[in-house]
Amino acid sequence: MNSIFLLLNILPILFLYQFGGDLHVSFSLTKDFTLSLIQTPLGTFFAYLSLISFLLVTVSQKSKKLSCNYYALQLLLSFAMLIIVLAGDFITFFIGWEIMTWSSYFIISKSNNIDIKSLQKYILFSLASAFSLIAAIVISYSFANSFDFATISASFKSMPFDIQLTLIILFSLSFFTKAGVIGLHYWVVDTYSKAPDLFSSILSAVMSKMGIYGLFLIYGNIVGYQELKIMFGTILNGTDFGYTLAWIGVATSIIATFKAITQDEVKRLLAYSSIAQLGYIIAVIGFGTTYGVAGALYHTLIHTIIKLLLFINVAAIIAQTGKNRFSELGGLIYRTPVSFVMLLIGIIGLAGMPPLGGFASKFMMYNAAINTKFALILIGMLFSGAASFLYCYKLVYGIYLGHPTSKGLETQKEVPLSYLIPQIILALLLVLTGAFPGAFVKVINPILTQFSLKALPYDGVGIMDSAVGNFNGLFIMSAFVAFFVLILLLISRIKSKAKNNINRFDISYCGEVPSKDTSLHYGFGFGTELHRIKFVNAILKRSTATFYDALALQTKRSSELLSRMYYGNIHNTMIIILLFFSALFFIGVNS
Amino acid sequence: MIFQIILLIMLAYVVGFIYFGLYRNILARIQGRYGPTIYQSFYDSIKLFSKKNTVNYGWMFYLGPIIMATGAVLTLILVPVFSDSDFLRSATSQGNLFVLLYLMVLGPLGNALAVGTGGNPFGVMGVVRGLTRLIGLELPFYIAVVGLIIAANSSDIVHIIDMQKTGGLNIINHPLLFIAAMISMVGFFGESPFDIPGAPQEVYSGPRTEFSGKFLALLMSQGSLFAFAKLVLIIDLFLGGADSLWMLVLKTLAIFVTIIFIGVVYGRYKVEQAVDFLMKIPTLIALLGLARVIWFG
Amino acid sequence: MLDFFNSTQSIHAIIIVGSMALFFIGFYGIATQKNLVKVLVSFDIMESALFLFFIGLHYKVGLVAPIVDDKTKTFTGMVDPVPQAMILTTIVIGLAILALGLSFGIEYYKLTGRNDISKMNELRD
Amino acid sequence: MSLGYYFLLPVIFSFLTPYFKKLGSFTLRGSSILLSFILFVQSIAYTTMKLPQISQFSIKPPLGIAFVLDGYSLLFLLIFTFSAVIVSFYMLWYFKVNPKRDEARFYVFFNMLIAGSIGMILSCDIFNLYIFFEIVGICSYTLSAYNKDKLGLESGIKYLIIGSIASIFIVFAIMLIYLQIGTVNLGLIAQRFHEIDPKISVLIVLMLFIGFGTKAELFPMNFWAPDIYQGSISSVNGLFSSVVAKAYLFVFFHLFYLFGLSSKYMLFVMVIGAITFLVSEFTALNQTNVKRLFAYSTLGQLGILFMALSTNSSETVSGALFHLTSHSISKLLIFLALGILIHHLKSTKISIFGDFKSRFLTIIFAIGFLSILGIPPFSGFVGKILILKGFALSHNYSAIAFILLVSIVEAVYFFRLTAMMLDKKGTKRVVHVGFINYILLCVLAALIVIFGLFPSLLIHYTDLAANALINPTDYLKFALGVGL
Amino acid sequence: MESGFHGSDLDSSLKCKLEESGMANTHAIMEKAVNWFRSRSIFVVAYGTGCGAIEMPPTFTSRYDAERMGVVGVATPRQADLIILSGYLAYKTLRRVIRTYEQMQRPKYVITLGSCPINGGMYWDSYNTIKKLDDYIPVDVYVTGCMPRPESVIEGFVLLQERIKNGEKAGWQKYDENLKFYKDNQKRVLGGHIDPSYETDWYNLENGGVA
Repeated sequence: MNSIFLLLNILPILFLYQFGGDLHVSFSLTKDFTLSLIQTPLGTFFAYLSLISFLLVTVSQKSKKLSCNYYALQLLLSFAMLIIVLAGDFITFFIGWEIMTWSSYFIISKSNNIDIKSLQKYILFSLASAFSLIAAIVISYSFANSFDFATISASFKSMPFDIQLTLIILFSLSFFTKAGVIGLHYWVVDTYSKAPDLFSSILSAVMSKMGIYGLFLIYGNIVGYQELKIMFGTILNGTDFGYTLAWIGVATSIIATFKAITQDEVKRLLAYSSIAQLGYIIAVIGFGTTYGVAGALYHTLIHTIIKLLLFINVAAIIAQTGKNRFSELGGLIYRTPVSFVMLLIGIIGLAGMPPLGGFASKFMMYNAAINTKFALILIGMLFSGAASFLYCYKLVYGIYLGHPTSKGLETQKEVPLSYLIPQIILALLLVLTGAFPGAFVKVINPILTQFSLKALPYDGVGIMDSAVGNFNGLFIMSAFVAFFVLILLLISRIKSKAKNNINRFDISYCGEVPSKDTSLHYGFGFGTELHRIKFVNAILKRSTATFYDALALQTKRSSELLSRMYYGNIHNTMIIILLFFSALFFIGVNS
Repeated sequence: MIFQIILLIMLAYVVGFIYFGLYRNILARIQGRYGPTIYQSFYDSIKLFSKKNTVNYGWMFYLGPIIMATGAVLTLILVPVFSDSDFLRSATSQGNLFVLLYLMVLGPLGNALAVGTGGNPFGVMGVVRGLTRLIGLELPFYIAVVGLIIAANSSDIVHIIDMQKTGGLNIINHPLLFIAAMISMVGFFGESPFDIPGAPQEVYSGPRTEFSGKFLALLMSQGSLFAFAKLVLIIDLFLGGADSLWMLVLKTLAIFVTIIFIGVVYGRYKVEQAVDFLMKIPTLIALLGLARVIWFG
Repeated sequence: MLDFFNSTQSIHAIIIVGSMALFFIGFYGIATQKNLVKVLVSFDIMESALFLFFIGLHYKVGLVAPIVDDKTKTFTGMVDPVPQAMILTTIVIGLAILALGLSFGIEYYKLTGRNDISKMNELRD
Repeated sequence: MSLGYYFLLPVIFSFLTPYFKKLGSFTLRGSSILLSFILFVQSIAYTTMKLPQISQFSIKPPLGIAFVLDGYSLLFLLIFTFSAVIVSFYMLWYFKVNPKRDEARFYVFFNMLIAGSIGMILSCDIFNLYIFFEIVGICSYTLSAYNKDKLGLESGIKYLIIGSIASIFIVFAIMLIYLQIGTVNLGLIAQRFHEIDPKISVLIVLMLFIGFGTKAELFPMNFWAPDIYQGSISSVNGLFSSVVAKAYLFVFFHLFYLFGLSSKYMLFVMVIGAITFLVSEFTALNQTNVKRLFAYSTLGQLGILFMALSTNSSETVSGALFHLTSHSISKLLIFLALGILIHHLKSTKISIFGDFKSRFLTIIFAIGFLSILGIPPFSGFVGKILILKGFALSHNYSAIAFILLVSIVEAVYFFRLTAMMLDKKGTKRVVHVGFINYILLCVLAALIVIFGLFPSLLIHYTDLAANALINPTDYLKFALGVGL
Repeated sequence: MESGFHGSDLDSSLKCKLEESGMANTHAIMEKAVNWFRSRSIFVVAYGTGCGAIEMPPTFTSRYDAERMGVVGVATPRQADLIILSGYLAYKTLRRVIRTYEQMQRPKYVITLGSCPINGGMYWDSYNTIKKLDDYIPVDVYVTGCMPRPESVIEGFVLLQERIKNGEKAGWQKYDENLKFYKDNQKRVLGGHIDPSYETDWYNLENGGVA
């Protein structure tokens, strides 16, 4: 089953490759609606991103006994995403969007630990997103008389300002919900943590990127960065619009980062981290400068790689151990060393450390902020980056380091090869993007041209060049490796005998002897300090859940109130009808 | 190039250790003691390297200090040492300030992995405290650095040094940024009041609890390299770099002594107090400096 | 005096007043009565009021019933036959509904022993 | 075939039912299926003919009685006859699993119901309309009381009382019209309606509004509706939702546009529709009885239809008619599937959605729900987007916002049911659907998907219908007998 | 699990290796240099067992300033070279002391303060203190007096430094060589209350101490 769907996943890639950027299909749904697929550089980028992600996830699904309709739904999902990124008009886009919504819904519902509340959260937010999208679509239709991207884009300039603003807000809300901007992220965490473990990787790595694609589509294609500048005016060296969006992104990123640190469930942490990383992308996506767009795209790529890697890794561990909390895991490093190394590479990328690709994308985003002189935005991004080290460390410590906290972990085996292969490929990609950051410039430049922005300079495959400083990824990578090996050799030559495989309980513990019953894993104590810091506590103690729960409660109450009318007393019904008639009659006759 | 790098590392090693000896002496004098010799750190490090055995909890425990040392060395070679000559700065053109900011954290993260592998809860507590403190420490420092980057419109350190030759030193142009960066530096050097991660009264010696023998020695050595790199970075950013070895020593020493003097007179903040403090006063100072850069700079 | 009553206007007036009175009796009945039979009777009263009203307003003094036999040569001097046809049909329908309603009522009464419509509230959530 | 057979054949069948019953249940069921099949095939045949079609009885209109079939009524004719076919097939299963039920009684009233509904949409004479209205009424009272238990009888009585009120209003309105204009022909009334004294005209309009609005389940007059759905069997629910309610709605808007009321009362009807939509969807959230739940959903959808049909723009109206068709199919699908579920689980609590195990039914329900919510690629999507597009073209953004916002509320309970079906926890009972139902549900689901993927198949007819509805000149010509 | 550590084995094997390569002489010189460095840098874990605990703060602070001789306090036994046991040891304390001692890395030294660790002192007939510490862990330097003044403690340091510098055989080597002796003694007084030693499994000493 797996191999069949693996092949089916490869097919669209070949298909896309075959067309080579020249795909243009249209099909008439009705006399008003023409569905069309047009391949743009942006769409192609996202299409390859999603298709390859699906391929890798399918590879890792080999060791899971999944049913045929699971695979079929997943294939449908990838197909829907392909439709989204290749759509040439909004109806096609919307159809893809909705198919994505419900097919993912049905996949999520196949999870073992999903509950109705989380499913409801997911689908309601997705539908809210979709409805906001369709509202924006029909409003723009009312002015452009077409659903075509090109036509709407052309007629956008002639719309009144309030309509333009409404459209931008509606579109943004829709895509923000998908990307999980803070305030609209209520569904993200529950869904990511309760979805099937491997599917979480798709949710985080690919589906949230559809929100990003939508934002690119709106800001870059439909409205156009030049138009945004004219509409909203400028601040510092950037646009007002970009600045507002950047604050939204930075706030998302900071809040989600702190929330991530205090999570106990592994996948919840990753979900918050995903929100935070998308916050970075949203922060720079509105700048409308070369570096802003390039940084957002690069981070999209890197985040996809990292989140696939991390989620597959975590899924493998969860499948292997059956535990999904930091307070139940720990000490797996000697049992699953390869997984550990993969996760390590993943979190180094996630933290944005230099030798890996994570840094290159962050550097580009920082450059964008410097170009526009958005100093506070830059500081916010750096700050959230600094805070993200904590959850990166928690992730690796909670699962792999320290002491095992529950039975069975001591005798765990390495995860199956089908999980490891995609991880190794992704880790290699991460290393390669770190060593050759310049290679990406060639991918990005056509997209920049599509947005009529200046192309990035290209100085060689290892060098990431920018107006405000450059760095040589290849040099840093090789220097890192060289020094590492050198110091390793030196240290291993020193005759002070390192006693290996010492008992794990032989630790300095004030002369006491800890045993297996002693709680030595710090996994659940992690992040409690943060509550004592006023600023952070202010973030942590607030939750959108309060708002949404209250909303749900009020809806329920109003529903109860209204349904009281329907407690079918036929006598009262008759009287109401007669009274209604009389009321209408008096109003009607008098007016 | 390789020769220069080796020379640089040796220089940093020697200068760093002597500075630490000096530090211990100054500290002793302030406390009314005689203090050890200025070479005491060498003795300690050689003794530790020559310990007969060293406890090792596994390969990640072994590699952690090495990653940390690698991070320190990488930081060192990316910082331009002299302002005028290209001597000892063959590698600086390969990176920029952002690379440095992140490399400065790479080492501690590598070490944190080793600590985690060790499995000592006190060590991990120390690491977590360190990382939490980092949230506060980085904030004023980042603001200061971003202020300088925006002022110079470049993240290239050499360019920032060059700017100072013509436009005056940054310590004079942006004194608020300097103050904020210095307060952060006190923390980066592990001085009071920001020395909570290794507070021996609470968590043994924090992250270093389980390290012994050659690992401890390696950590101490990279500490001195790293200290030197940080000092040079500060003088590059604010004091226009150094054009000769004497100026280098003078300026770094001045910064170093200032940091020590700040460190000795304060008690220890709890981690939340430290972060609270760092997020208030130094951040405010730095933000004022930043405002000056953006609107008047 | 009697001529006055014999004029079309006054007959119409009387019919309007009378049928309205009847209508509102029915109206009052359905608004206040909770017994199913009484409600159905009230409906019938209302319907009867309508029939009276309709037929009455189409009656004019001097016109004859629209009954056509062999002797009838001209079709003048007759009242409009359509309302009467309509009313006849409506009466039949009303009767059917009344019968249906009563049969429901009887069955319901057999099952529950109740015929109070305001207490028919088992159909609720 | 004369249009009169649409009424005549079912009536003849109904009268012959006791005889068929003596011949055996096979004859009864078979002849009912045959009958509805003939009607459906004939309706399909009409799609190829030139419209409008007229069948007059003895005297030429406007004096005589006639049936007129225009584009608008053709669409409804197709829906009604199709529903009849589906339901009569479904009853094969129903009477197989409930052998003790009185088949003849059902078939009599079922066929009379179809006959009456078709009569309502074909009749071009307001008094005949009233008669068909009452026929539909009586049949539906009886059908809702088909379960002769407490609940069934209660619903029958309630429906009867409400129906009596509605019919009094309608009779009154017809009498006033006749008093004012002196005719019952729809064409003539339409021509002369503006001549009526405005105060009387308001009264007439209000009475018609209350009369048909009550039956078409508009907001302040629809407190009875969920009770009726709850008390009757689910195939009848399907008929109520996709045939009866739609027939009243047809008449409502037929008169609305014929009498030229759209300019004056558009906003009023739209607001009432909106309130209906809002209140029903909110109320549905709180329901624990499935039948009531879907009743509220039906009310809500009728609300949208009222909003969209009153706009007087052919775009929106066409979309609304598409939505109506799609809704009829989806609701039929849901109610039939629900009937199977209720039969197997012996409960009408909402929890039955969490208690059954059948992949087929899950998919069927999911398709129905997604279609009603207007999610592509199902037919509901096309209807909804056409409605929204129509509102957008008339720059009525508040309606768009309203529909979309309330749709989210609607999604809450539909997806709660879906989630319950998909939930793996708890004990699940396997439900066998049966061969006939399998085919029926497949056909309905396939229609939903086909209309979603190839909406142009249907849009042709909804456009025709919308044009016929908004510009009834052709209809008037035939109704007045001018074209004959 | 790898076999337990035997210092003497390591030393002898190392020596063999060095002699083979003809570097014994160099090794000797290096050994001397290293010993000098060791003597100049002593990290102390101060275990305040008895009344002598009060003498240690003055030793390390301004008045007497042991740091001028390279003697510094550290927090963990892992980093320490020297453990100072300042007074009588109850059995309960002994358990912790043994564990702390075993966690120190070689070379490691022991200094005791006062007379109680020598012969029990005033607790000579107590039921719960040990009388002669040297039976349980090897002591390098006894600083006598009840209690010794910080000057005496410094005297002890100097003595220890001399011994290290001269490369004399230290307590830890004795401990490694006579492990069974020490373990038996420890077992005798602590009985069933002794904790497992993770470094050396002395319950199975005859099997080569494999834990």
